[in-house]
Amino acid sequence: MNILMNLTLYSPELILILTLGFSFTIHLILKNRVITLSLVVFGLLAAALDILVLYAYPGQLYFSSQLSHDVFGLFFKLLFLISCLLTLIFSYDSHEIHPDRFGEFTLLLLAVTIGLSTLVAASHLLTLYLSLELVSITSYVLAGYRREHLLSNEAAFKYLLYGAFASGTLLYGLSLLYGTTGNLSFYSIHASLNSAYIDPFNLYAILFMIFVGFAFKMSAVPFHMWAPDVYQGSPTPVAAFFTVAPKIAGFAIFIRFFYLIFSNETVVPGQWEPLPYLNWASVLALLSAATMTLGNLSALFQKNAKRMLAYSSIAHAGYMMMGLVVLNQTGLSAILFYALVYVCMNLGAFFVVSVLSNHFQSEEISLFKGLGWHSPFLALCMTFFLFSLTGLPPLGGFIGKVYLFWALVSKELYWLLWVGILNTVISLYYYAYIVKEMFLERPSSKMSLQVPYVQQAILGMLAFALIVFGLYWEPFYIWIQSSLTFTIFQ
Amino acid sequence: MLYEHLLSFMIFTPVVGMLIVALLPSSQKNWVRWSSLLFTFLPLCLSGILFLNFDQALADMQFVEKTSWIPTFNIHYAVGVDGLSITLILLTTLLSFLCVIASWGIEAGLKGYFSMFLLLEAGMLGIFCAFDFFLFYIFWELMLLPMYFLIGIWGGPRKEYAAIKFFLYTLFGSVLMLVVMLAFYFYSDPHTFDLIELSKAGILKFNALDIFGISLSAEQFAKLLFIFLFIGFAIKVPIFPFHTWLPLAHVEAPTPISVILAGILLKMGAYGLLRISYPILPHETYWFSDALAVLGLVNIIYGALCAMAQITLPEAKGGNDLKKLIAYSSISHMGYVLLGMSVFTVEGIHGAVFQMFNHGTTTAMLFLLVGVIYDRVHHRKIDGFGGLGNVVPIYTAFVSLAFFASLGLPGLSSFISEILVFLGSFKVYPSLTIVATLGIILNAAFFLWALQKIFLGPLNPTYKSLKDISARELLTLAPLAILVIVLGVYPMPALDLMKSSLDHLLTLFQAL
Amino acid sequence: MLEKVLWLWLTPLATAIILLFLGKRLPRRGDWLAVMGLGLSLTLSLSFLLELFQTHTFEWREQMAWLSLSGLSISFGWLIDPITILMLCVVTTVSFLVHLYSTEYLKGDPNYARYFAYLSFFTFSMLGLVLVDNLLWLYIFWELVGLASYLLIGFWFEKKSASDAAKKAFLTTRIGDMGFFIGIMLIFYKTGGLLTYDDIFKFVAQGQFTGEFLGIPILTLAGILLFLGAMGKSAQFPLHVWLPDAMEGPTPVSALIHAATMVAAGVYMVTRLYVLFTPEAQLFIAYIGAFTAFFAATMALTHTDIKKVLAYSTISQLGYMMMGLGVGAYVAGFLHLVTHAAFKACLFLCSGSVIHATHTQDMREMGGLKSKMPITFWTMLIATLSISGIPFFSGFVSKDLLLAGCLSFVMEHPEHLLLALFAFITAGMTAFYMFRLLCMTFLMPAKNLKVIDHAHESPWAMTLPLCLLSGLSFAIFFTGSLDGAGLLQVFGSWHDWFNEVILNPAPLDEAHGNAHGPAMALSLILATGGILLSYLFYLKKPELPQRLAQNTQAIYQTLIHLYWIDELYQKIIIQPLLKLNTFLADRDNRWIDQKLVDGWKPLTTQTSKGSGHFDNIVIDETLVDGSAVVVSTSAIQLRKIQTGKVQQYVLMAIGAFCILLIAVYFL
Amino acid sequence: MAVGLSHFLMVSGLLFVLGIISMISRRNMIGVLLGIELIMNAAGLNFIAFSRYIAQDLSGHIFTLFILIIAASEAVVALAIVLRIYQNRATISVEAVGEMKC
Repeated sequence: MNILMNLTLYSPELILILTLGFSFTIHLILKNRVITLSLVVFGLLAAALDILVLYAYPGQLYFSSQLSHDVFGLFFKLLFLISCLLTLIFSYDSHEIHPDRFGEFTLLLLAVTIGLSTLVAASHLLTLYLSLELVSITSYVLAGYRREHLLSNEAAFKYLLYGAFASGTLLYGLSLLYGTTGNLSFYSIHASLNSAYIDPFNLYAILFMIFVGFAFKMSAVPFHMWAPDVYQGSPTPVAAFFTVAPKIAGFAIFIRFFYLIFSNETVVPGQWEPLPYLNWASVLALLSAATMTLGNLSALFQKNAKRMLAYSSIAHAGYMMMGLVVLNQTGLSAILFYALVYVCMNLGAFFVVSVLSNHFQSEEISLFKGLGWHSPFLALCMTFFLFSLTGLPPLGGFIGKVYLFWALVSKELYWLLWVGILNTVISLYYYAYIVKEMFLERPSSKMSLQVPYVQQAILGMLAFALIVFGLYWEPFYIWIQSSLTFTIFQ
Repeated sequence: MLYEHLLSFMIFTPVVGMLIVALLPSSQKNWVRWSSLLFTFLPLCLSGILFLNFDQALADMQFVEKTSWIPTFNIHYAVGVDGLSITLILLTTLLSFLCVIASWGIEAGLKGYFSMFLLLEAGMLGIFCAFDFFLFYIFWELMLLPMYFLIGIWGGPRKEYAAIKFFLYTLFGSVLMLVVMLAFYFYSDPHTFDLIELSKAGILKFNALDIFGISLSAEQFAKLLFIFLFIGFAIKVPIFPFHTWLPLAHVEAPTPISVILAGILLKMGAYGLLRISYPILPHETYWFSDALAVLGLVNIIYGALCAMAQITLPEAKGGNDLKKLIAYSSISHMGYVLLGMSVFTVEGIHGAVFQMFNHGTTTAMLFLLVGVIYDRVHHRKIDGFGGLGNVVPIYTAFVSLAFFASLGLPGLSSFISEILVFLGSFKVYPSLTIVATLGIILNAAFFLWALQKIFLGPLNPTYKSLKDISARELLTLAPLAILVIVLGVYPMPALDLMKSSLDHLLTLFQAL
Repeated sequence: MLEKVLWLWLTPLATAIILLFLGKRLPRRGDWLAVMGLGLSLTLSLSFLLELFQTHTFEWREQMAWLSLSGLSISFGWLIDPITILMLCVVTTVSFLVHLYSTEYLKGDPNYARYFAYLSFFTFSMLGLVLVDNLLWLYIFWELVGLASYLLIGFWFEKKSASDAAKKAFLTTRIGDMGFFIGIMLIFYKTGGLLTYDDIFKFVAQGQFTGEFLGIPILTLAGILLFLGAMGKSAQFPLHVWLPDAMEGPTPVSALIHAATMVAAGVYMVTRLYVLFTPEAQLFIAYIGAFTAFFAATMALTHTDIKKVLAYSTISQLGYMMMGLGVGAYVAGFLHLVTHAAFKACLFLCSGSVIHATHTQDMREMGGLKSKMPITFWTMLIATLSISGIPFFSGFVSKDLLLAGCLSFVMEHPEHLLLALFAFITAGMTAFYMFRLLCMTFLMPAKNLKVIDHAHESPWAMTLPLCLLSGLSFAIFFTGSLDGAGLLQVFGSWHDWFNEVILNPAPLDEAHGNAHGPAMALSLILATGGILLSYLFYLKKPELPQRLAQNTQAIYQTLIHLYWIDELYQKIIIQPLLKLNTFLADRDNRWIDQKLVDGWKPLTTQTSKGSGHFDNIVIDETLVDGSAVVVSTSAIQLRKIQTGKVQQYVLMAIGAFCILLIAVYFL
Repeated sequence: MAVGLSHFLMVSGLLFVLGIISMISRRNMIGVLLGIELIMNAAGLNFIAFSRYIAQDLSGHIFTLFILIIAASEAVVALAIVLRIYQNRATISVEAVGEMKC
């Protein structure tokens, strides 16, 4: 494979790298946020376009099998680009992002995005680790972006410490895996795991160590504890990004890693089975149940909107893990679909909090009081996001959950389904509480929230997207089903 | 065009109306009102056309529209109407129209109110038309949201609590329904959500499986699914232990919404049972019928006793509220529906469905009437009136009519349905039916007592110059009153509509 | 024929509707319309009666489909036979006269038009009750007359007592009606969906009505259940309590509904469905009737309210009729219904006339009215003589037949001697209390001069009905000869048919003939005794009753308090019921709502804290109490693991990791 | 006694555990950071050992090089954050950062 082909397949990330460097330099020179932002937006759009072009290329491995090019990765890359783009737009006039340091911010955010994009394409332990660390280390900085802010410092430190622990464990696990199989490429590892018998307990230990790293990104119980604190301490747009992109990346790499390494495709198309001596599905089921329950219960009585949404995002990780439990096309496409919807609704909800936070310099839930009466559009969008998070039709969140539940039903995993359902009901309570504050309470004082039109438009689009996902999701689902093809090394 | 897509037009006209209302400037209050009226009148007309063109001899779905919606999941946009749903559709369009008139006086957040209201109507009509389970479910939930806001924003003092309670309860029920829906899809071969397909023999095949370490046979699993579905619907009906949302929601909701709640939403539970549980899980339904009968009995008696307590309990203990009395009486009256449904006899099932309709009209009248008095005096304390009979004679006449209709006075429509229910249930559960007749006495007792407290006895001088019913209020009440009387004297127009379909439904149970 | 029937039947309904909606705008508030409408009905019924007298048989029926479902069809049908015609005449006659009477009696009432509307509506319902040919429709009109009664008793609803009485009447009769309704369901069920009288009779006659329930043959049970309805409507013990209270209604209403027609509906029903009653059921009826007759008569002895005395008298007489039906003397029972309608209506209207004049119902205030109100006095005297069973008056004819029937039954079945005892003692008591009433009202010296002073004879519209009704109290109209054979002939055809269908036709006629003589003698003696006694008590020695009351204080108090039955019901039924209500409602609020089902309550209160509605204590309490504990407590506890110390987070993660590993190891 | 794979593994395991312990027990942030370094180096040691004994190629060595780079950059970021905390709070005790909880 020639270098040109390698670069072509890596071009979206390259575009992002160029954008990163260029925009940062321009910002240093011009100190003009508008120009920087437009450059970055342009770069992101170009990258997105590039990804669409790349859909035409057949699945293959490149950079000496370090990375794999397949539609699965492209799907996630698109999601990351969208998240990044929206986050940037909302951080533009966030009070938490100092205008002078906007350049740094874009730099960091783009770096994270590059890391994420590479991560989902990784098919080699080294790339996996490097891209993961790229994401992590830049994320620590982003979390601590408000240098003078105590909570931001705290968030950064906690993130750092926990992240270091998680990636250290992951790394140790990777080293053991390497030691067990003698290979670093996913495909070779899979091959050697299949060919030789390995004590299942050892394998479990390795698996769990690696899982710590992924679960940290997914914020799955019991490795979720950093999440609320970090999300709360980070600037709101950053928190929005954190709850979405790295989490989804965690799922993506989990799927890729575990399916390429720890399972066999069965004769039934779209159906995988774990390696004969591994039964990690039931462990995952337990963790999934724990994750959503803990997330929802903790979210119940929160006073801070960001913190509440942080816990809720943990719960949503739990929902998505239900799909992991089901080892087949149905379960995975349910995760992917849920991820798609989740990007829209969670970003939307965080952005509304961000808008409010810009206005009030605080994120207390009580600020939502009477929002529906003075800013009906904002409140309406928020309602859509929240009800979609709850999983009410006719919004995308409902369909996402239906697919997840459906996956469970198709595996006859009713107990987990039951847990999921109870959680849905519990979650309604705190989501609806905000809705209640917005509409059922009258505003305490006369005020008007000025929201830039671009942001309004974005919120409106997100809300509209949720309705589309809720009413006519067919094309998206077909797209997602086709996105579930991994390059298989010959 | 019109006839082919009649149901779609009917369902989506209110949605169009909602968009239009939402786009109108909020300062133009009358425009908002009149356009809402128009967009509830149009479905009324369409349902009128539906009524006129409805073939009573057919047992199957009519006016069917079925197009593929989500092919990968085999979901269809499938709407149709049969004898089971047509009466409820007519009731829905009529009550919605009347409720818009009754909502004329609302000032705060007018636009939001009417948008929500129109959305609600669309949801309700959708539920009664859909015969694809997924579509049904979407409409079922769709209706939940506007209801939440309508209670929560325009309700009474404890509106938030009432709204969230209503919401949580119903959501709990509907997620159970979701499980059943997915299970039906999974265990049907070929996978389908189509309720008619599902009800065909041999489509659904359950497996034995383990849940929580308990192994269930296929039959037990089917029963479990039935119970899930039942709970989902029972919450809406509401059936005894799941009823506590109802008094609160009814009391706190603004008048027109109480009307819709009691008049239509309560019917959805029973309708769902008849539309989904009965045809698809006939064996399980049959197995459960004894329990259903007992629950019906409990509803009848318990609801009546609680309603009566509204008169005896002081306000501080949560009594003395006319609206609550009516709310509890609804519980009692829905008990008849359950009782009628629990026996698979011609009389019972016709009685049940007819009772659904009749309860819709009478209870709508009752709530409208409470609204009338509440608008004037701003309280609903049963003790707080007295002797109004001579001050507001027309109002008194309407209340008496509604009360007597509710307590099942012959010559008024509820009587027919109650008697059908009793005649039907007596064949199967004689002793239980005898106990259930106690409900008639209890109903009479509290209604008459309330009537006496409010209208009879010495006049409370505070209300010496109370205004009698206005023309607008009369307009909302008169159609219902006429329906109550006409169907009470000659019920066949309504019964004819449902006959074929219900007979068809019963054939499923004859072999059991 | 159908048109005639419809005119007869629907005219009152039409007038009711017109008066209800337009009454206030019509001249004289439309009373003439009601009277004329009733006049039409009366004329038509009388024309039927004439036809009946000419042909001696009369049978006309017509059916139309009403409710038909697959496998079930309930028709609406009319059935006119001699018994119907007689009832029609009774109802329209009394109703017409009462309408006429009311034009004066209620003059100036603010709701004058409504009154006539109700009255006409009642007449319509009563006629419907009489005309229909099927059980369900009988029940429907049965309830509708109940409604009319409710409306009319509560006509002066601003009086609390009136509205209470109306409610009581409706509810008490409804309790009986439930029995009636269950009976209908039983018959419907056993016959496989038959409701028409003829069909049911045929079914019974074919001996298909078999089966037992709790050891009681179903047919007997059905009969008793049906009779429960009659007990409610005809105020038989123990459901009699509503009738005295119902006297709160305007007096003409009492005359029409609570004396002549509606309360007799029970008797009519039993007569009509006589075939259904097995000997056991009949015995039940007989005992209830006899006891009621006696029991009510005792209560009438001491009462001082003129209308209440008449009310108890009505109950007593209705008991008589029931007893007659029970012992097999159904012709006598029914004849008594007809004669009673006339004289009791007359009595009530007379009392109304007195009340109209004196503005009081308390007999202790009256006295000496004879000279002031001669027409009223004389008509009342005639009616009183009639009810007391004095020869040449109608009451004698029917009562004599009844007593003879009773006596012959007892002679045949000596173990039921109690029936005869009740019957004859009642006959004596009836004469006594009726004359007591007459004496206290008209003959005793005036006690309250103010009352007497402005008393005056009533206008013609009131006295004319009195005269007509007292005229009808003469035996001549019912017998043609003294032995009462005249009317019996009318029953001829019906009678025979009856005997055919009854499984064991009671061969009463012969025994009846034997019992006739002694019964007549005995009843005459007792009646005379009663009259003389009252003469002694109230005219000769007016201080005697007082003394007697003091000497027999226990009995007197019991009677004055009407055996404390109302109090008893209050204690054993109403209060426990209310307690149950309160308990349930409380439970509904507290237990189910807040603790069991309402898992969300703590959540809501928790959030309400933000709005400052609930304080910590409330939350804590509810949190600890409710089943929501699981959710909310665990929520609050779970959150505590989030300590904020990042090193502890890591520690916990390691712990969890180890646990997972160990778990997997042991799996 | 020849030094074999198991010895390397023991050392690395020890390092890993020590790293974890110092991470969770030290009150001084710098100490915590040292723990992180230990963990990473433990893994690096593993890689090298495995590379030498199992895979018999250089992939593990290369991996370790990358680990060193990452460790360095992570340390930079970590020190920056600690510095920031010190500037804001005048302490580098881990106890100081625990405001956000529950």
